[in-house]
Amino acid sequence: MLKLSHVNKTFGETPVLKDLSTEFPEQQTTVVLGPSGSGKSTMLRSLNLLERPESGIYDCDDLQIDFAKPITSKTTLEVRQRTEMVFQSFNLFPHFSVLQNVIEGPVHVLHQSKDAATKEALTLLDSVGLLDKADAYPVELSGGQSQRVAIARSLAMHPQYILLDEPTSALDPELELEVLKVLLAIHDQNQSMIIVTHNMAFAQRVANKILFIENGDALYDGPTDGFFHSTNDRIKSFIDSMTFSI
Amino acid sequence: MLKLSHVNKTFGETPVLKDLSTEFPEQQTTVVLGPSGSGKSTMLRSLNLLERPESGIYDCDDLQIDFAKPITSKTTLEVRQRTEMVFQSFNLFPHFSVLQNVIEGPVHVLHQSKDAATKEALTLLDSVGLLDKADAYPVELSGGQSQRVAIARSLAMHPQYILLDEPTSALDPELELEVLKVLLAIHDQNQSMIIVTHNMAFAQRVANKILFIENGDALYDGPTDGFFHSTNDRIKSFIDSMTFSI
Amino acid sequence: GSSSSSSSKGDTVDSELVSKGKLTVGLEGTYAPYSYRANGKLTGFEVDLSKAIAKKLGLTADFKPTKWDSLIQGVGSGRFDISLNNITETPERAKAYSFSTPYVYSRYVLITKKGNKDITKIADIKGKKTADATGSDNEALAKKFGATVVPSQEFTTSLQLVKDGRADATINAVSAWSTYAKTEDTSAWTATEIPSSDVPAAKIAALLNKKSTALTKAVNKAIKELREDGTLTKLSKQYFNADITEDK
Amino acid sequence: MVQQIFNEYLPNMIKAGLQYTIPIAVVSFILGLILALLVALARISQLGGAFKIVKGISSFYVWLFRSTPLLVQLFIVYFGLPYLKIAGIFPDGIKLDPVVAGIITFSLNTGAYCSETIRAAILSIPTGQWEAAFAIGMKRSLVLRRIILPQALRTAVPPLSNSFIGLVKDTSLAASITLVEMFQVSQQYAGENYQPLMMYSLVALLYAVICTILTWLQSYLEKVTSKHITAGEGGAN
Amino acid sequence: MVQQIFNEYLPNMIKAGLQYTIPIAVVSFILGLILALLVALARISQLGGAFKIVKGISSFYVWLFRSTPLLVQLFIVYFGLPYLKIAGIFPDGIKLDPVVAGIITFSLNTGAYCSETIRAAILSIPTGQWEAAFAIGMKRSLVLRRIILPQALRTAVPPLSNSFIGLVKDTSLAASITLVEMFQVSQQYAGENYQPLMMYSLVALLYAVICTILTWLQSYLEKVTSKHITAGEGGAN
Ligand SMILES: Nc1ncnc2c1ncn2[C@@H]1O[C@H](COP(=O)(O)OP(=O)(O)OP(=O)(O)O)[C@@H](O)[C@H]1O
Ligand SMILES: Nc1ncnc2c1ncn2[C@@H]1O[C@H](COP(=O)(O)OP(=O)(O)OP(=O)(O)O)[C@@H](O)[C@H]1O
Ligand SMILES: [Mg+2]
Ligand SMILES: [Mg+2]
Repeated sequence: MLKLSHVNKTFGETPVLKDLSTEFPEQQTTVVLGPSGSGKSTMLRSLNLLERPESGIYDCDDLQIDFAKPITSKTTLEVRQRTEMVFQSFNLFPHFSVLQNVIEGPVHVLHQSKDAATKEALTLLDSVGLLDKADAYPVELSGGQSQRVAIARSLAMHPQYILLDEPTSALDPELELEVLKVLLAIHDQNQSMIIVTHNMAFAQRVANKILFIENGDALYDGPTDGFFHSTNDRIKSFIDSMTFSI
Repeated sequence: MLKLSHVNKTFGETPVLKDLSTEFPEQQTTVVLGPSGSGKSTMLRSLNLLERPESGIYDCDDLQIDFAKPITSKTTLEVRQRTEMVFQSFNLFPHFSVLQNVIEGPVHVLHQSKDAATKEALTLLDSVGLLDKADAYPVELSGGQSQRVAIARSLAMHPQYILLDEPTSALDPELELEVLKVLLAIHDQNQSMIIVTHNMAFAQRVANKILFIENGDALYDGPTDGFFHSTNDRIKSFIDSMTFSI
Repeated sequence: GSSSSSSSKGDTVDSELVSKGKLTVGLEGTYAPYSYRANGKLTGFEVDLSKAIAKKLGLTADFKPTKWDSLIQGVGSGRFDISLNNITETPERAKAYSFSTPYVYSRYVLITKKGNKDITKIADIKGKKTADATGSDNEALAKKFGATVVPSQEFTTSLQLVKDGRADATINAVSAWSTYAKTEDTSAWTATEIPSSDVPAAKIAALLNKKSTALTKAVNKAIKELREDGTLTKLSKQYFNADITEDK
Repeated sequence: MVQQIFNEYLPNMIKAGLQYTIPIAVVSFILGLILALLVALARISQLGGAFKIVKGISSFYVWLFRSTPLLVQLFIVYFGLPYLKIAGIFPDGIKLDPVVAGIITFSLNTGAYCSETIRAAILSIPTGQWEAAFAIGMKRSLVLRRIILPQALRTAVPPLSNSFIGLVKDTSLAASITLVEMFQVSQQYAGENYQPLMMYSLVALLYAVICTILTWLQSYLEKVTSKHITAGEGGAN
Repeated sequence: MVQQIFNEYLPNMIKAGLQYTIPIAVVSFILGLILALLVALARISQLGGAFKIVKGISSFYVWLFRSTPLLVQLFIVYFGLPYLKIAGIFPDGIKLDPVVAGIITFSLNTGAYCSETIRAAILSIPTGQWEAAFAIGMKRSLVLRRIILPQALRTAVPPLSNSFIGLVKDTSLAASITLVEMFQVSQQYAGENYQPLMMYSLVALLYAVICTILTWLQSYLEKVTSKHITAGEGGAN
């Protein structure tokens, strides 16, 4: 299980995470909600050590990291193998084909054989509905297809957790739908996921747990139903604005 | 009134607009809907002559343009003064301040005095809630603020029609809201507008007329209510996918 | 100690050579008739002279065609043993380098555009513009007589500058002028030899490194022998149509 | 020797630098920039008809000056043009003063390189900027002048500065057309004292000083001009 | 004369080009590229401690070679290093073969310019590429090698090609260190036939031919290497 305790992070003078404590249950999907600039991305990136908070404890199963101390590169690599990040802007490697994108990690980080990695990659591409695009290059893909490749790329690393930062907000609604369907399928296989999203309908459908962050701290941290039926004014007005009712 | 008759446009080999005919009533808001790649942007850009269809007639009040014939630059400028475009990516001029962005057209195209243009620009900036940002530069603005400046910039030209191509799809939901509110206010002042959007709730709220384009042709062209209560399967499934119900 | 190192150096010609068995010679290779390219091969008075000197020393001549500044620096930096390039010995240069005994006494010619009545003798160039190669003694001479020097890179350029009226005159070696006159049309210019009463003939000598004491001695001896056995005169007549190896 | 360096060599090299090297570089660069701008505009222009000839000439000019050595260009302008005798206009050929010939050649040379820089900079401005300007009814020429060029020139500052620094060093070739600039002075001294290595090093020092100052100016200029500009369009998160 | 041009002048200039100009340019450019890559990597490296000295040296090197004239650099390496006598190692100073000295100097010079190009190209790759690679557990060195450099080198093809074309023309300076390359041959002929303008024009023609061929190669290379790459990340609409 991933767990953050009393995490603090500032950018320059601005505190972005303020004594944040929470945990992310295994085999479940945690959805992170919150207004723009509240620190959602910063928290998610901290879980993958793409950001380094100044203080706090990060438990990653048996591994414990004290952010106040230097982190060895061995620990960093270990954490990054347990967590995989999917980005809003996909970040596919443009000079690799779709297949090469997916096997890059397994071959060069996990040192799998190229054959084995390819075999599995094709299965994964099939599961995200892109088997026929294996030899295409990222530039030839639509946004929705790109994001599905990125998801397959992260699955190929067999991470404990997949972290997704607004995976569909660069996409048109119809393309968004195809990505969300893939995520639902992964959710149904009990893959542990942490998703930052602005799509309330999807959040309600997929989340086992909601973490609502405002101003760098958890304003709500609990079951999905409780959030959507919250009586808290701030949460109610947030849900309203997200579902557009002027 | 703007009116298109039998307009055809191909990119290379691909037909994008296919014998499209429609009209855009004055002092009303027409919302253009349709799946990705159906030709919505191409049609909108044709109204501002940023695209040149190969054939068809474009009536712009007293002005009639035959797309099959060369268009003089005088006609082009005339059409562009009657219509103003607001882009998805705002396209503010980064080397000008907010105020300079707004007065650029009035001063250098309409040849208004700088004082008069500034005076009106400040009123417009006030109406989009950005009076205090007059001296800021685009790089210092959020996306929502940028788009509101772009709207003020187009209003400053006193166009007959404002054309908006997915004005909020680059924005986070909360920022989207602030822009939509401004558009609603403009709509309430009976400004003629044509809006391409994916936001169904907003479309339903603001549209006097819906134009649903699929595959380069109008599949629906009529009142808002009729569209949202259509029995047409294609329209129904489109509305469903847009409102995310897996 | 220092005494042993200074005395052990420069005792024999061999130990002073840049490369064993070779006399490495720096020259321009673009300056007829001293050294130039004919039928794709390096030839000229100084080319043949170098070969003859090398032969006397029991060596073969190895030529390094390069730019003017480089053939000076090449000797200073120990890249060449010797440079022969119509170099005039002057007291200032002798501070930094050794010179062999002169092998040519070069007289000067003053060249003006045909019809120029203002300049007929060297004293007339005072306040006038002369085109001369940077670093050459032609330039030094022009300066001495009060001319403003328009720097030019080579002889043909200087002639061109005079012909175009961009300079009033140019000074050069008689030998260079007569070689030019052999093949080219000279009707555009008037050439006047400068008498030794006005300017003594320049002593043209080989340039050597000050450290090459043994080599300098050996070269001097070789030049003396070549002068005595008539080789020097023969080469002079072959390339200059005259014997200019004596100070007359 | 040391005394001579400070009393004679350096002062005279600096004098030549101030008299020729820097003025020639500055004037040539300004003229080159103007030329570069015109050529870049001609080459991206969408005018057809007779204007195609202008475009063809522009492309040929850029090709010619980028693919031949500068030394040869100098030589041909100074020594070659006098042969170009046109009865009636130039009966005696075109004889340029060396300073004029130098400035013309350096301008043409740097103009060819800079026109490519400016062209690339113009093409790097997102089409959205053109469209936004067209949409408010601006004509192509007005769009260029008010919207595109101001942004493009800012993008072009670093490569243009590099071209200028290169030009300063290239002026040393002006010696071949009889200009006594900094480098030529060092060669003249080398001709007297037979110490070319030392003289060259001295003049290299001066070039380094000039180039370093110019590099500082460049960073300053970059900072000032790109104040409000970041990558592409600002504001889109 | 015309006959001589085709039978003697051009063939010998071409021979010198094939013997010196092109091989020196090619070898120097390859070595320069390797050096440029190392220097660029050193300068963007985030290593601290003793490595800061390496970074300092790298910056100094780039500054030095970009702000002094190439001719002086050649002169110092060939004629200056023999003065550098280090007892025990180089008792007679460092005397390099002219070809070696030329290649070293040209490599160092072009390496300084190219390192700036490569550095800029690396910095132009969006951080998202780094992060995506870090996220799958790659180490910095692996990210550089597999993800960043392949993309950066493609961005760098046009400016690097320009540097190479510049280098080809700059080899004409090698005459000062006794290498009889193409340009020097033309000057030798000029010394014999007193037609410098004609000889210079001939050699300029050869340079133009080489540069034009190289420009074609560049466009080809650009097309091939950027096949799958467009601005930034593909696929985002
Ligand atoms: N690299 C950075 N340097 C400086 N400030 C930063 C940086 N990254 C984020 N911030 C700031 O930290 C705050 C939180 O940013 P973060 O991206 O975590 O918010 P978020 O909740 O993900 O917002 P959004 O919904 O817009 O993605 C913001 O105010 C942001 O401006
Ligand atoms: N400049 C262009 N060159 C080639 N094809 C183009 C160009 N612009 C648009 N197209 C193609 O024309 C078709 C219609 O494009 P258009 O942008 O009008 O669609 P749209 O309805 O606005 O879609 P979206 O909702 O994604 O914005 C698409 O297939 C697109 O790929
Ligand atoms: Mg975020
Ligand atoms: Mg569109």
